[in-house]
Amino acid sequence: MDLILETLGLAQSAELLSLSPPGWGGNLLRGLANSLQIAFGAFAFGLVIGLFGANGKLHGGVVTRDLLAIYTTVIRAVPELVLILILYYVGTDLINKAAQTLGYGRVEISGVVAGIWVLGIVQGAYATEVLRGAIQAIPPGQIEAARAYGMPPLMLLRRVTIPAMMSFATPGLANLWLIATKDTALLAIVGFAELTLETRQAAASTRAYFTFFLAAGALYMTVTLCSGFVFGRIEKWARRGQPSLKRSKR
Amino acid sequence: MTSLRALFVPHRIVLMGLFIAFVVWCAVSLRWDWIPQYAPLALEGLWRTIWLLVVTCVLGFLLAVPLGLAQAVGPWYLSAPAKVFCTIVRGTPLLLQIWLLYYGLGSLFPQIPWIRASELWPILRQAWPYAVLALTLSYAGYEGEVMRGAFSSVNKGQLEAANAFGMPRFTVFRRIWLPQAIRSVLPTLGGETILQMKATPLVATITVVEIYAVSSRVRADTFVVYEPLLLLALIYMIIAGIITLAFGYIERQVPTR
Amino acid sequence: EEVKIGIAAEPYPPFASLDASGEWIGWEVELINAVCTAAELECVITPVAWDGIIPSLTGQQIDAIMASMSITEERQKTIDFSDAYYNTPAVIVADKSMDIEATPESLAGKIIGIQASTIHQAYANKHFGDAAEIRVYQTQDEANQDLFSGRIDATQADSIAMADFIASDTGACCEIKGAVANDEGVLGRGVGAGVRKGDDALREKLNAGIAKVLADGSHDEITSRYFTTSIYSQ
Amino acid sequence: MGETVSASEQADAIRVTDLHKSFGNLEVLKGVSLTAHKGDVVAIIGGSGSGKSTFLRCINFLETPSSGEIVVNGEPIAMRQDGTPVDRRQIERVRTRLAMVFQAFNLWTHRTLLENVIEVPVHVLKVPRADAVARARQLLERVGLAEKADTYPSFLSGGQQQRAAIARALAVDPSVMLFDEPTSALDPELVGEVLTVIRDLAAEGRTMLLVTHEMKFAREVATHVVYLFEGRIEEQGPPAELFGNPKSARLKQFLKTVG
Amino acid sequence: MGETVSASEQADAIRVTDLHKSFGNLEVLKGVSLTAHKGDVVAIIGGSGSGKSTFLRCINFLETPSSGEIVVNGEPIAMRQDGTPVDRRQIERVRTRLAMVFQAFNLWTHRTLLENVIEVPVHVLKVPRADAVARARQLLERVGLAEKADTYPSFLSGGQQQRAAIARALAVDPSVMLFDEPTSALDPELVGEVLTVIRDLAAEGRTMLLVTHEMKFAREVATHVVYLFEGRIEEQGPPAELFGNPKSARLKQFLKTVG
Ligand SMILES: Nc1ncnc2c1ncn2[C@@H]1O[C@H](COP(=O)(O)OP(=O)(O)OP(=O)(O)O)[C@@H](O)[C@H]1O
Ligand SMILES: Nc1ncnc2c1ncn2[C@@H]1O[C@H](COP(=O)(O)OP(=O)(O)OP(=O)(O)O)[C@@H](O)[C@H]1O
Ligand SMILES: [Mg+2]
Ligand SMILES: [Mg+2]
Repeated sequence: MDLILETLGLAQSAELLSLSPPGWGGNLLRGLANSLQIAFGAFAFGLVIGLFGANGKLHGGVVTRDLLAIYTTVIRAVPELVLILILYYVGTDLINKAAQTLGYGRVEISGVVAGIWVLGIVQGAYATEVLRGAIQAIPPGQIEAARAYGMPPLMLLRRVTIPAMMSFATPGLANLWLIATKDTALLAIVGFAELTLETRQAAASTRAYFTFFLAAGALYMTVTLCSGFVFGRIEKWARRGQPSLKRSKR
Repeated sequence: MTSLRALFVPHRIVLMGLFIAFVVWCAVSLRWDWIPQYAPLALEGLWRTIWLLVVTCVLGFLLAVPLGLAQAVGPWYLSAPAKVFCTIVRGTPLLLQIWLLYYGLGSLFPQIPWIRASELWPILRQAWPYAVLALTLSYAGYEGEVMRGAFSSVNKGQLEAANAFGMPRFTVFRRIWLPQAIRSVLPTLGGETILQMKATPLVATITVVEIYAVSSRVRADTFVVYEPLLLLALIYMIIAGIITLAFGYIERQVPTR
Repeated sequence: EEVKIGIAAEPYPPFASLDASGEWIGWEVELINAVCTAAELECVITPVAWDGIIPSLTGQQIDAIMASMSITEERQKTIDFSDAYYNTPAVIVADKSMDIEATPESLAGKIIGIQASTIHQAYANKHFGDAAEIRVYQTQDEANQDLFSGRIDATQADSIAMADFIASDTGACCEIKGAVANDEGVLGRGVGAGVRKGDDALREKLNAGIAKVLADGSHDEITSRYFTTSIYSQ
Repeated sequence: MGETVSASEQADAIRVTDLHKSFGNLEVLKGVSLTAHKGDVVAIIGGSGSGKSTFLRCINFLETPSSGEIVVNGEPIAMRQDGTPVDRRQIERVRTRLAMVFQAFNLWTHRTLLENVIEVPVHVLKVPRADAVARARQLLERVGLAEKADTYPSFLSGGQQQRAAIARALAVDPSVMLFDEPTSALDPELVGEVLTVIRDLAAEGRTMLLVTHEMKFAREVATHVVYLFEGRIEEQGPPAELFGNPKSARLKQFLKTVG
Repeated sequence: MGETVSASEQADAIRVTDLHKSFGNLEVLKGVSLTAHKGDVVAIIGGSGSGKSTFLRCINFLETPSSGEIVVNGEPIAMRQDGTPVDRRQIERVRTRLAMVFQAFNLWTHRTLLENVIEVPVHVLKVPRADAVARARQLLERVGLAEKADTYPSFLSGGQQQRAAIARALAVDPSVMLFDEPTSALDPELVGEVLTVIRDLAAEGRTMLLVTHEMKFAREVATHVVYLFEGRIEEQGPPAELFGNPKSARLKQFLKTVG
């Protein structure tokens, strides 16, 4: 109890969290910015993969569908940590071996780039499934009507499929985005200073675990609230043509 | 019969060949001598992973349904708390939640003498109740959000048809609304369940030993770097495959055009 | 030529931790600098996650590990080690009211907390695992926390780290019950610098540097600024 | 009191008094009153958007009326000022005796035709499953969909869906039926079939409210015709009179194109 | 070569030869051949489930035919053995000259009526937005939906949705129109309106294929009537002949109820 009260001691916490050294607030904010940057890259990359993946799964040939099934199952199944370790260490090793036999020097692969790739590919696998479900939930007539008027596939995607599936997909995508912001923690392993690593370092160095974990929690909450607002707006927009169920339920 | 034949189309044969080649390469050129020693431990860890996954997903989903429903159509005094709960759960790292429950809440109990003296103490002293609680709440939070979307996306006419025949509210919910809602997010739910599987390793931080912790132990003990991870990946892949198949099976129960 | 010395990115005070401006500080960091100066090596301290520290070494992202890594037989199958540069005994700590000794018989039926991926884990599993329940924590701090709140009965850890803990408010509950019986195969022969197998040139240089800091008193000097007792024994 | 209610139950299956309904600023129903006795077949005709569907949907409270009174089988439905029902259970009870065929069919897409038809009998009326299935097969046979019993609605043609919706409504053995353009997707032969069905039902003493655009159908099947124009009843009466000798200029205009 | 194509384009807007279509084991179309010249209005009648919608949907490849040949505006659509089109772009190009009114309307629920109508002109045909909007308002006016331009389809009555679907089809200025029961939800007055619209379009030289259950409508509007029975053309000919003097027993039976 004492420990908790003491570590919750506000004056001390404020000192620890101040923005310039010896406070750690600046480090946390920098970590957050880095996390968001990677999360954004990975989420966007994942969305693109997801869109094509979902379409491939629904309308592709047998080979496409099989390959996509393997992609979504394997990538979603293997822990991200393992993927990063394999891609970063084994991958770099292989590239360097190849470079050396070809007579080039060592190649440095930045952990950040590897991170965006790995997280993006992982996000893509989940997004594929979320979007597939959402597309399947669109009444088929909506898509048929567009096809009947000669819309080419990409336009169909942009003008009908995406807006019509948004109301089904936003909650799942919002979850994915939040997961992306937190999954950046895995990049700690390749030495990327994102929020979780900064928090852990601050906490372990000062032993003020509660202070820093709560501070990080608050930062994540802020991100969640902001994204919740944005996704809420998107969903409201997506539902604009649907009668509300609330009215009918009494 | 037909399903067997479906396996032997050219590209599938190629894929299987590649996979077998990879397995053979792994078996031959990597170190596997540690397996016999750790097999019992690994089985125990595997059992704990599966147990945790199943229990927390089932409990979490049971919680998620009212959470989603309250947010979709509930009055404000139900929807507001549900929304706050989902936002907090989704908004903070699971690790932090586990940690707060175990080291925060959990370390308060020992301070209270009568709890320490009670029958409950041997259980509260363990770590798994906190693990189950944290994972359940987490799944409920994420799925509550997914179900909210699913409930509000159900076509209004479908519910009207049920109402028009005088179905009691709960029957409408059980027979029409819930099945259609679940149907539209099955792929999402499958993905979230796999995510939940991969979240289970976090309970190692509060001393619950599941399959990931076993692989870390092997890595720490023997310093074999990649092999335990590969085996772990394979195990997760099998579990994920089973989850995918199960969800695919449920999906196929209702064909779509 | 530049030598990249890998340390664990997870802080391990007082041996290696970060300050808020991003500088690594601590006993081990100072020692690394001293050894490098003595060995006339140009060292760059590179933090790497503990989980990836061996792959980093074999994958050539770093050239040596100096992260409080004990020299054990298992590890020697994968990497080579320099001579030891510190060495502390493993002790058992428990509540003052508990009548416990650091022996398997005395610990039977008790719950022992230990930190994951340490020599203590290996030791406790080997010697106490049959009779007692072993709980594995990610950090020693967490084990200490649970020792304090009574969810575990005892913990096995490094004597230096435990001396720190017992001196703190939380640690007032507990005391050192004694050092565990030595088992060099598991506990190793102290902490050394890890290098790639066959990288004898670097190993020799590090050995020379370590010998020099031990001989010229700079090892003692650094130690005295962090600890009250010596942490090097032959 | 009990006396009179049961007496009026005999007489009036549906009595609607001065029903108003607005969607936002748009007043769709502007005071509609209508009485249907037991065994009556009331056809509601009128232009597109005149409020026919809204009227039907108000009777079983799928839309909450803005004001007015609704009495079903002699039981007045208790409403609050704002038109919301006081007692949800009362609404549910009343609805089990009403059956509706929707303009958009609204078959449950996650159930096969057979399952759609047995859903309400089994889960609301608690008919034993075997009985419900037997009766459902009979009904599907009657509307010519016996082979499609195990198909999901989205794989059916429009007319097949409409027939399935009719079968679903018949399965609940209702005392009042609300049909919203039940023959819009059917070919003339099947329209004839539905006509027979409706006549049989009326002969059994059931009451029917029927929105339709087919004047010939209305003339043949209805005992009473109501012409709705912009949310008001412009004219009503027996079909022979209404079609043969329309009084309102608007109705004359409406019927002109029918020829 | 170009000569002959354009010559035949003059003549045959649609030529379908021996079209077969199966869903799984169910053979829905069993060899249908049909030619429609420019300016023709072909009415397709037949029982529910006889394959009328499927036939229309095959013409613009919403369903892939199992076999057969389809020529639109003199351009044969290249198909593989299994009926899938060889060239996706060709299909898209052909579709922009076909317009369809669906049996279930299939308006885009996430767009207002106006947006539904301008969608294809603006995004597929690249008409300047202002022009498209002006024309869309004109069309909505014509079908009596000017005030509903900014409403989303789910808030409209059935007939209003159907009229919006017709406006959407007219907006693409197609050379061939495929109407699947375009008047099923409309009152007699509006049916008359639609009749006028179709006659005007035919006079402009457009071709129309029209599925309908209203024999009177078919008789008045069509230049050619096709009677489909269980996936085959049982009888076809000019309306006067087909309705006045049907030869097939099946068609006689079908028309009997119309009286
Ligand atoms: N996607 C599909 N999958 C399987 N069967 C289908 C599908 N679509 C239509 N059918 C079947 O094909 C047959 C013909 O359907 P179609 O929609 O062409 O009928 P129709 O002549 O338009 O009937 P209606 O007048 O009722 O609209 C029906 O028996 C129907 O059940
Ligand atoms: N949920 C709604 N919200 C707003 N306006 C609505 C809603 N439902 C119907 N309306 C409007 O109310 C009017 C009457 O609609 P209703 O569906 O009752 O017409 P109807 O007589 O059944 O026409 P139809 O013959 O075309 O089916 C229409 O103008 C329609 O646009
Ligand atoms: Mg209507
Ligand atoms: Mg049809």
